[in-house]
Amino acid sequence: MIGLETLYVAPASLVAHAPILAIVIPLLGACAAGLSPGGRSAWMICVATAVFTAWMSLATACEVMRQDAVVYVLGGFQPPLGITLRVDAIGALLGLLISVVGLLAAVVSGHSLVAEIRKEKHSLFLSGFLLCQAGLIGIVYTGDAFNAFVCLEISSIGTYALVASGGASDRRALPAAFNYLILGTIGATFYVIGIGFIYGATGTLNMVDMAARLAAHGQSAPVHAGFAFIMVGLGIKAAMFPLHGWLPGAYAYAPSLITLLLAATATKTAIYLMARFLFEVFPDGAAASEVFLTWILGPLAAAGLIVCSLQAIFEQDIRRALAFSSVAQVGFILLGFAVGGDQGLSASLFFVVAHGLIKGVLFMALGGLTIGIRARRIVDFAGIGRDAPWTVLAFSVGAASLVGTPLTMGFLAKWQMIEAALAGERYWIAAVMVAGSALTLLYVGRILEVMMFREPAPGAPRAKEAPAGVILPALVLGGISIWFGVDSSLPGQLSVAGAAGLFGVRP
Amino acid sequence: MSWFIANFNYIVVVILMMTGLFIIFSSANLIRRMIGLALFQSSTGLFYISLSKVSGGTAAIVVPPDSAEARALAAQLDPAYVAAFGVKGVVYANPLPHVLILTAIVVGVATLAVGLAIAVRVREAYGTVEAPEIDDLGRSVTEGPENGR
Amino acid sequence: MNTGELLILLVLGLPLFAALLTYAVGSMPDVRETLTLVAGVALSIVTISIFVRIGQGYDVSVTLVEPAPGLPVLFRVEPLGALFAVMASVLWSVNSLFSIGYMRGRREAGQTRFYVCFALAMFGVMGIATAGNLFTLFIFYEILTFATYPLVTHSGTLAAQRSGRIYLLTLVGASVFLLLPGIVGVQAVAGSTSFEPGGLLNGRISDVYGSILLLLLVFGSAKAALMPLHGWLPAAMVAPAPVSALLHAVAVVKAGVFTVLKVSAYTFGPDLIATLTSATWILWVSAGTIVVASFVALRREDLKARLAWSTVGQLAYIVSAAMLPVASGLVAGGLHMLFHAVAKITLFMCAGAIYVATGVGRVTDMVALGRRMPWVFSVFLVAALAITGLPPTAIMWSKFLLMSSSFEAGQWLTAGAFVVSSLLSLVYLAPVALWALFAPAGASADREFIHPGGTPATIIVSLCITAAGCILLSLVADRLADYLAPMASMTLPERAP
Amino acid sequence: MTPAVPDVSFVLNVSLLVMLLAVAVAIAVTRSLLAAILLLSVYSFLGAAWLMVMDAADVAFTEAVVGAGVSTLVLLGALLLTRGETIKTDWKQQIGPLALVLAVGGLLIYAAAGLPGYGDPASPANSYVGRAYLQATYNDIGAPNVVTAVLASYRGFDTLGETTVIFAACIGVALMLDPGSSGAPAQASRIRPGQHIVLKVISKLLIPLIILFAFYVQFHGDLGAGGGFQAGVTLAVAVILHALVFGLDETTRAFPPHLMRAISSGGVMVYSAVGVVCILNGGGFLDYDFLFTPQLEAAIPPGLLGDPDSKHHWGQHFGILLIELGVLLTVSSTMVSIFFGFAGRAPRAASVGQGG
Repeated sequence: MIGLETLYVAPASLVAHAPILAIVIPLLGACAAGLSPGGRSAWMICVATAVFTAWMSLATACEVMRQDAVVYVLGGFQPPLGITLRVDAIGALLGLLISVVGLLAAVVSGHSLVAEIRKEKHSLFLSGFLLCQAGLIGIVYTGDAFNAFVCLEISSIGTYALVASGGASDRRALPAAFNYLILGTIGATFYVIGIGFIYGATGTLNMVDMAARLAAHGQSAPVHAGFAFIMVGLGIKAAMFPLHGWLPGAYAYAPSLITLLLAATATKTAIYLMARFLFEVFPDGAAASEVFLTWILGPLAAAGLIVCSLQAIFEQDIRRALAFSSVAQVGFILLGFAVGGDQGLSASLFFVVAHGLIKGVLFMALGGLTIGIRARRIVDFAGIGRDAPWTVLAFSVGAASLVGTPLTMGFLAKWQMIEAALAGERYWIAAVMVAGSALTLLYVGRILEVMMFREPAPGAPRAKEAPAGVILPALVLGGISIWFGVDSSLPGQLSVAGAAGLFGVRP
Repeated sequence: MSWFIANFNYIVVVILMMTGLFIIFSSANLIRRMIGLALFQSSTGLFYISLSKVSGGTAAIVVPPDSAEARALAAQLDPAYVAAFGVKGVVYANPLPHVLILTAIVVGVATLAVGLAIAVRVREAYGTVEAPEIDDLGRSVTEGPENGR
Repeated sequence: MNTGELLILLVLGLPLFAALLTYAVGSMPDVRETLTLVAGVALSIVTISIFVRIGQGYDVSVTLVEPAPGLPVLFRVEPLGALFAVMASVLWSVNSLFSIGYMRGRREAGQTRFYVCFALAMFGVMGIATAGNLFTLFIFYEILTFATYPLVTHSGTLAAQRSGRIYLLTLVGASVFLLLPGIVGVQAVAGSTSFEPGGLLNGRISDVYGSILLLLLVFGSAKAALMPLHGWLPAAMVAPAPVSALLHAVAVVKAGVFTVLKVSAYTFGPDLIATLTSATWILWVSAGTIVVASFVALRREDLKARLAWSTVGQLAYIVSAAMLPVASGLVAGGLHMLFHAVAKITLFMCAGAIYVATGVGRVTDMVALGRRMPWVFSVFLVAALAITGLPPTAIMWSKFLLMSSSFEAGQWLTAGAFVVSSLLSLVYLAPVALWALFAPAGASADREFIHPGGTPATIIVSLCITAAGCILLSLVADRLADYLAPMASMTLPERAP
Repeated sequence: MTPAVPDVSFVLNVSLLVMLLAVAVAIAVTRSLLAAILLLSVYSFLGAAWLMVMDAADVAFTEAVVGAGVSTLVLLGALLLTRGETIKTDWKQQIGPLALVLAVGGLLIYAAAGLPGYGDPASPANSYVGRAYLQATYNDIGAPNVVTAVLASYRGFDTLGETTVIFAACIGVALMLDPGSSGAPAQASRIRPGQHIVLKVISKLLIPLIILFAFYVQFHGDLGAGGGFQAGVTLAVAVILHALVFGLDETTRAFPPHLMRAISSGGVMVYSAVGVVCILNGGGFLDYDFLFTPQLEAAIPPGLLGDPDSKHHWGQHFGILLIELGVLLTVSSTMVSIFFGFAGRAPRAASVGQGG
């Protein structure tokens, strides 16, 4: 058991500025990486930055557990005039996820880039990677609705080009990235329109202030429209079921490092913002959110979970299969929202972290396996378990957690979800969750069976074991997944506190 | 009529936004989609600015409150309007949406540049920027990056 | 750390350690097999001491970790679990003896993997036996499934892989689809999944919801092979005989019925079971399973398949016992679990012995074989009589208790199924031995031993041990019934300080 | 809802909006991509004019230089490179989008009608935080242009983000279009020095003027409309003009692309460094009041920035100046390097000849 509130990881003077440093240091790192002459030095800058960022986000998380929510005033102006960073337990949790996955991805990038990206572009690529990380942490730390948009765009614009740079090895990355750009920008613009409506009705951009003023303002058409636009916009970014069209292509053809970052963190931040608006900003201002949860979000999430799991089952391309799995799991998370209450919400938040770690491991191991060979289809991985046992071990840990094997984090996540659904008397949601889990078992089992038991086709290129620089981070991520499955106190306390916090802010 | 005056801006701005969105969804040409996206984003700016309009206002460049310039500006206001809203002194436009939209415009041009750069690469890899043709090529040819010249 | 905690850690750690060590010394067959035997004996000693301590009323429990609040990995042994642990560990030792003879006699490949998986399977069984709540039980239930999968597909043939897939799909599918939701449901209702004497859910749940949960939990433990989830058991017969003997007569299937018994006794409690509508439905399904399985067994030519179908029927006895609305049913079920295990492992080992020596698997080919292998077929006859429930075997007592419980509960259908199936089992098992031993002269008895020297000695020894068990256990049947009695009580058993 | 009081500008507002609408519809129906791009440019100019009517001088300026200027340039560059001239349309494929757009638009109009009316000074948007800025700026910042004050100081973190977005675009375009990316042989650039002597002479006159104007816009930012963005784009235009008239090779000798990228990242660094210095001096991030240590502040001669009597906020003044410098660096160099990216890439499809 770790009580974060008893953990002091940094001197107080640094802790006081930890939230902003977690955003600015990757930013500065990105500039430095962009300036650096070669890929090697850029990589070292990247890793150093990522270590510092992870440290700062841990310090922030500890501080959050000590004092409920950390508010950092930027520019010396109190809200609503100034922009504040407001880190509560959820933000701290997501920040930790992003920075830890980012750190391991940065370590892995030393190897995976060499295989996929031209040498002279490495420093540019890593610069974009760090920008993306800065933007993602900004989204989860900021307390200002418009600033969240700016951070969203920082992370997105870099990502579009990074996804497209997979075009050097597979040209399908280019139209996929273009699609992603169009839909992502539409999503972001919808979000801005929604914020515009809310701003028009309340006159403020600070989220806490917004919640208070919405409560006083009551129901109105502009508030409902703003709500709808924010949800659709974030739904696109989060790859919510009917709006997920950009995701499979982007995940499948991007460089594996970017797929890793996208799958583990990017959609999660959009889900985080969604939770923030659904449960903190809107609950009293728009009773629409209740209707929305029950009649729109719930059914869509359920449909997404089932349909995309089925698509994953019939998909031949392994990365696309995992991408569909991601959309399905987003459905799982949103079902938790639909259950409502702090039990459902905290289960969802826990699930967000669990799934982030899982997809991190899976794509990291997959990236490691494809360093040597050009494998895309599931059958290309036949019998790879014998050739690359350690990498496959890491992959299987992730897969086991995705399926929900007991004593992994994925199991606890699903357990809490179903328990919350039953406790909330949403039996149909519990049934859908069970069905979704079973479908997960099918597609994961199929991939694992091919990897472990199927004989490779004669003459097919044989994969080699991934380099230690990939295996170790992947095993660390997998180990975290198991550790949290055995002792979930660390993410558990944050997700419970986070859910309670969101409901507690209600004016 | 007063309803019309109050909401004319919103109606037009919404139509502009929807025109942009329509162009994005209806066109197969990637460049034209980017044009639609630019139109959509810039119309969103118009929406914010419409919110910030204050009747009788001037640009938000503050003059010292008791200067002659301030008195001159205040004198231009319609007396009925001053009476109706009880405004004192000079009326300025609301600066906050201006700032937000400055940001949004810049974000828009950044998106445009990256999007067009990707479109150029698509053209080089596929020889076309028409989405249906790209889809066809994507299905039939899985290999062959940069098959330009 | 008190003695109880130490014992539980030992009972879990020993098989795990044995598995690792076996893997490490895999290249030295003699060391490896000695190790397995030693581990089996050591584990038996530990389980017996747990058994004794439970009999003396000590508390044997430990919480290892608590992954999430209210969801601990908790171990707490009660009489039934202690009995199950002793049964599994002792039979593992005996079976190891048999395995050595069988595997060496057949010159099987991949023997190290075989022994490692066996030890891992025992790890799973010990976890199930000592689990203190449903959540812990579920974890080890899954471990058992995955540890036995490589054993089922041991031969690596296409048929083995197909059977392995059925095995995995049925067991994992049922546990994920049914058992797990049931467990989550229990947690949602009671806020805990621990096994409470008298029943965790007793008095906390409506009939409808309770019925649904009971159905989920009973059918979810597909290892109990209740129809229609019985298909994996005959399919698993592609495994080598020692696997069939220990796992598919003792460990795996008994883990299934053990789960059902535990759920009935400690999750629902006899009081609640007596009122639940779905308990009656399950009784009917069990009765149907008993009769249908007996008829199918009658028509199977392959000896192992016939035994497998017989097992399906016998397992349904125990499920019936767990669902009977009288408390004595639980004791009867617990006893039957033990006695049937001893008898069935004997039968499977006999089948294995025949197969090793002659390569014969079909019943019709065994005519007159008893002249060459008198020991094996004599033992087979004893075990066949035991399955039928004839004196002087121990099963007589458990069947008697089952009958009287079902009469007491007024479940005539169940009682009828018991009678029909006993008669049928006499018909499908005893003749095999009788034809082999007392075939008319001139019947084809000139079948060659494919294994030089006939049945390996270790096999004969292990056969005799279990056959003796079949009979000798009848001497302690009443004491065992007393031992299990607290399980059926409706009040908290008193604990010694 | 309080009744809106229209002023004179309402008539202008309506006529400009109608023109915008007409242009937008024209963009939607035109079959020529070139026409669409030019119409988009017109749209931006009209938008800028409308923004002036709305008293949004800074935004108008930005829309004019960014929307009408750089966007058009980039679009034209992309058009040249992709050679997509005309658009094939199938009316059947437009029904779905049209229905979607009509539905969303209808809902939006319904919802927007619930917003406070045109020009309502008492609306939440105009009365709460917006008005607070107008009242507080003079004391907090001491700069007359409230938009600059809000942009650079109150919401300085947004602007840092915005600068970062520009930098990200620089990185992104470089990732996509840097000549090294596709391994294509470096070839003579498409834009070669022309023979138009008149153009050359006039450009030589114009370019210094443009640069001068850019610096005026830069330093006048906290007094009137203008600031780092507008100045940066204007500065970039001078470089682009040079490239158009004197040839890309000539210009890249003076402004090598990698230098442009370095400056772009340098701008973000300057901006963040200002924030970090504020932290080091004991304040929060970007709290310009802590930009100088008290000793340093005392050393600044009174009257350095004009009127010695007015309330002085040295930290705020210099902070805004410095971060505007960072913005200028990033924006100008990014715009130039985006232009280089598009201009430096020859059309690569074999079927197409040299474009004009």
